[in-house]
Amino acid sequence: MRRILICLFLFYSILLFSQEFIFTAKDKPNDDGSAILIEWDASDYEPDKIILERQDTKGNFLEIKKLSDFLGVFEDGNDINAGKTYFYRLSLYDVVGNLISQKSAQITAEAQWFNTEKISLLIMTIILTAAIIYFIYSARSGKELYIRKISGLESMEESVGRATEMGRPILFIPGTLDLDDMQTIAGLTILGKLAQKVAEYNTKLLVPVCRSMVLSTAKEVVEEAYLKAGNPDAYDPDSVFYLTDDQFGYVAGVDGIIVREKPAANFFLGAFYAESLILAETGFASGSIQTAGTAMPSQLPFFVVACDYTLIGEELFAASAYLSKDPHQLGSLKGQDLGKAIFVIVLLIGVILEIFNVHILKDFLSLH
Amino acid sequence: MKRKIPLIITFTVGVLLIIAEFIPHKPFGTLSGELEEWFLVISGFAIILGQLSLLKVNTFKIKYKQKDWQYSIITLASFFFMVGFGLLWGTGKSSGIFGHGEVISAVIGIKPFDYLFQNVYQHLQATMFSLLAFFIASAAYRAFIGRNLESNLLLIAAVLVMLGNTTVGGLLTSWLPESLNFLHLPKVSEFIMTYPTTAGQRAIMIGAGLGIIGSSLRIILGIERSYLGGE
Amino acid sequence: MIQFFEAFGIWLGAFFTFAIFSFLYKDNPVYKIAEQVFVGLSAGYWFVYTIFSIIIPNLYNPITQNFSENWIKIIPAILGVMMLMRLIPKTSWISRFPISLVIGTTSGVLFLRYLKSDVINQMTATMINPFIGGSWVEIIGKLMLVIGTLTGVVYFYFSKKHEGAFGSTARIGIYFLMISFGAAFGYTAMARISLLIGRLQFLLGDWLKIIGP
Amino acid sequence: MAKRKQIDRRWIFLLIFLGVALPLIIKVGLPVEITKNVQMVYELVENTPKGSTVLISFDYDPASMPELHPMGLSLLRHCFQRDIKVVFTAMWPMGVQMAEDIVTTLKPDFPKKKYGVDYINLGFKAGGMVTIQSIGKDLKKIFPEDMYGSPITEFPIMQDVNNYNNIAFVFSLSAGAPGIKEWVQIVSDKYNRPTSGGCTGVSAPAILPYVNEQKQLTGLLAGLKAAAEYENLVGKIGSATSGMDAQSIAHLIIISFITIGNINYWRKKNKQKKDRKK
Repeated sequence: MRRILICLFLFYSILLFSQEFIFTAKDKPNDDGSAILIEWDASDYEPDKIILERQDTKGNFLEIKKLSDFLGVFEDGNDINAGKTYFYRLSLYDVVGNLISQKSAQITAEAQWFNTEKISLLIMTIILTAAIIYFIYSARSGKELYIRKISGLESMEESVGRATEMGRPILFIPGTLDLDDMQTIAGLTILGKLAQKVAEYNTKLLVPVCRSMVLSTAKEVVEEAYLKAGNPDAYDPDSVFYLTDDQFGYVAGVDGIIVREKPAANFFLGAFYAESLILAETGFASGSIQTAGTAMPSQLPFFVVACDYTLIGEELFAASAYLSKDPHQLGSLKGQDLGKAIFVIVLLIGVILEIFNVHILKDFLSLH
Repeated sequence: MKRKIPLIITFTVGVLLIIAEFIPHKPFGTLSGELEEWFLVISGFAIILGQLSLLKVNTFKIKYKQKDWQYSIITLASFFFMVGFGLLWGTGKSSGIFGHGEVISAVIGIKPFDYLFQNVYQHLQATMFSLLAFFIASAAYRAFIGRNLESNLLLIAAVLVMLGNTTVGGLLTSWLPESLNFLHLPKVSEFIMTYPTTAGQRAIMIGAGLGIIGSSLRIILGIERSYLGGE
Repeated sequence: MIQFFEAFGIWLGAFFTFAIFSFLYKDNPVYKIAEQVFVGLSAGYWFVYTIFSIIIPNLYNPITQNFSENWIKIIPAILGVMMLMRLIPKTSWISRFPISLVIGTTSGVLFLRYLKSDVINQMTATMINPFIGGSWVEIIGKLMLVIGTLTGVVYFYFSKKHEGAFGSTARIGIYFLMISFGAAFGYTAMARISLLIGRLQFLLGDWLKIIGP
Repeated sequence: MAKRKQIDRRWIFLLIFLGVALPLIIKVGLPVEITKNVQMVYELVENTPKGSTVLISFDYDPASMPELHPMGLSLLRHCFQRDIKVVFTAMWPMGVQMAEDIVTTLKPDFPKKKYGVDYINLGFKAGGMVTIQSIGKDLKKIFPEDMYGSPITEFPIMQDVNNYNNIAFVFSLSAGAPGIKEWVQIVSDKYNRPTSGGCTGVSAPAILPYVNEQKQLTGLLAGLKAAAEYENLVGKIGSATSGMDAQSIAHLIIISFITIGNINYWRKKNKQKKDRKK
């Protein structure tokens, strides 16, 4: 044993003194087997040119990269397939172009079944999913769940009543993003509830949309609401209509509608960008009661300033639970609240650990 | 069947994508990218639906001479001009049905579609966007009234940041000695933006993030199904 | 001729700029014209854009040029056609299939994306030691950052009445939200006024040629 | 819920319109406070000996013109005033036109400045970081020709310029990547030559940390405000100053309206109090 160690020691000291350079090829971890990591260190040689080559199917070495640094890591992701073995060669040249040294390496690319870097994300996913599902089931079994008042929603009844009294329509905008945004879906859910009230009072509803997929969904939602309210004949299919996909083109159109139709109440519920303030200010000038809600942090200030009622961030998503008092929705909300509680506790622990210069928790959570 | 199958599709796809996040192995790793591209194509088809709705509403108005029906002619004309030019002679480097329309480009300088885009569409867009400069002023005048602690905080933060952004704001407090430098208006505005504002925005992001997570889960589990509409 | 069309283009731009600005005074026929032109043109623009930038490169080209590798793209094409079934009332329910696929994809993707970037990342970004480095101003700032984030999250807690100590914490949260709304509003003013400056530079420079570059 | 009696908001609109338009037409030149970072850039140019050569890289496109173009104009004016020779490069393809445009604008003020002697435009090179690094080894290998295709050895200005050692300082007008960050990492960190630059207001927070005690960046022009300050230092007021004036005036108008609104509110409240006492 000792002999081997001495041999190894000698071997390594020879390596050190004989200006050896390091060249290794490794499978890239946590990927689908489509990349190889090449590591090299030729700083002892200070070569003028470093060429990395890979053997092709015919056995020829082809240059894949001129490396400009003496040491580093290069990721070869060009035409690498899982399960195949690749041969690499690294050659060092001096200023005149003579080969100083050369090394080769061999490696098989592999695909992994689990990305170990995402373990913290997985844990959070499981905790949140479990919490939400648990509370949904416990709500279903009849457990009473409390939900605090959402002041932004008190306007709904008032708005519909006012519109009916004045004989003016109600305008609803489900945001300016497509159906692939949760805020749009949250907006449409609220639209369902609102349309039901509108149908009961027999008031006119206007829903201009700027995405065609939202158009078809909004139509179904409104139609169903009229059906539920027992007033299907009052449903006007043209009350939901498309203007244009263009952000400001849409705003120009909606502004025109607001000015001409003078809706008694405007609802802006969904995802909004810069158009938020244009809509809200035009609506104000027409004397409408305005309710807005969005989860876009950058647009909330404008809604808060220019509208009568605002659903801030998560309140938009909580709104449908609040309106329907449906145990499933309330349960899910309770699960989200547990998420917040966990957040507050973990964050506090994290800050305390950081104060004592312990970084484990932060590092673990920043992995993914 | 009309409702069950869509719910099953949503459930399967949603769960699959969440699991796929943790599996780099093929075909899971590239799944979400592929599906998002599908979404793009589907929405491409869907856009036709929107256009047809637009055409329907406007022809209806013209046909029955509804209020302001003349304007609908303008809408339809603009729409057909843009689509016609685009499809016939293309835009930028893409060619249309009749190729690149070099003859027309030689007269007006660029392709007709691009001409309308640059000289009409872009100006309309930029002007509509710039209305915000006016509305920000009117909204500020109306709403920034110090009624209670909350509205005072709103008001003070806004005014301090606005002052800090101007050349005048810097001059107002430039006489302050070095030891009170932190009260210099641009510094104050920077402080507000970096700390309390970030905190507020973060709280909103976290809340909204959890809201989105909850909604996604409800949709995947089939609890939230308003997007499917009626029976 | 080209020069004429160039100049004409600038006049067109100026006309539509004023047409939109006129809305600030009151609704009028010129604005109505501009509005309808805008709606029509932009709808047309997006239609053409969709064809040239989505349907051709993401569907038509892959399928016609290399079918064996891209045959899978037939599926979204079929789903797209299903979407159009909505036009006929009897078959309109078929469009639920593509919609459910879109919503399923969205839910799965968003679940993770928001968990990662809006929840976990914001949490780690707030895990700071407020007491190291910098002046006392910075220490106060960092403390505000931590406290503001925590209390702000408490405000969004729905399943408990906001009263007592819990209520006061939520109150502090609202104060932070208000400061952040005010500051963001004030900060955005600069960018919005820049937009107006840009418009006026077009009117005064390119059109009237009163001001130089 | 009664809406309080308020000023017709169209007056506000009119004032904002005038407040932005007039400073653009009539150059007001509101007093500008020179900040430390801008002063540092100014002094960098001031302390560069006459006749030395500097490199200015145009790493932006028309989208960022309002902010970066005035910086380029003032900087080049400053260099020409001090008889400093200037080499232009571009890490963004459109940057070449930006440089050309600035030279054309300045030409009437400096009729004696000759291409190839006092300044030269080497054009665009792709590669970002790698290109910047290679200039440090041999500039002439990276740019064998100027943007018009003439060999650069022909020009007197390039005679003694081989790498960063022959350049007094490097200045990047940057709207993103590749840009100022890459220049700092190579020219300042690796070759230890003075580096400075200008960036857009949006990207400033990410760049500002480089202005530190190690002088990774010797000063920084950040956004329209800094451009206005530099115009003031050089003594030629331009579009940045008038833009900034328009900004300041519009902001002040908004703030005055907020004040009026609050005064009205307090007055009314006091009156109500008095009425109640009666």
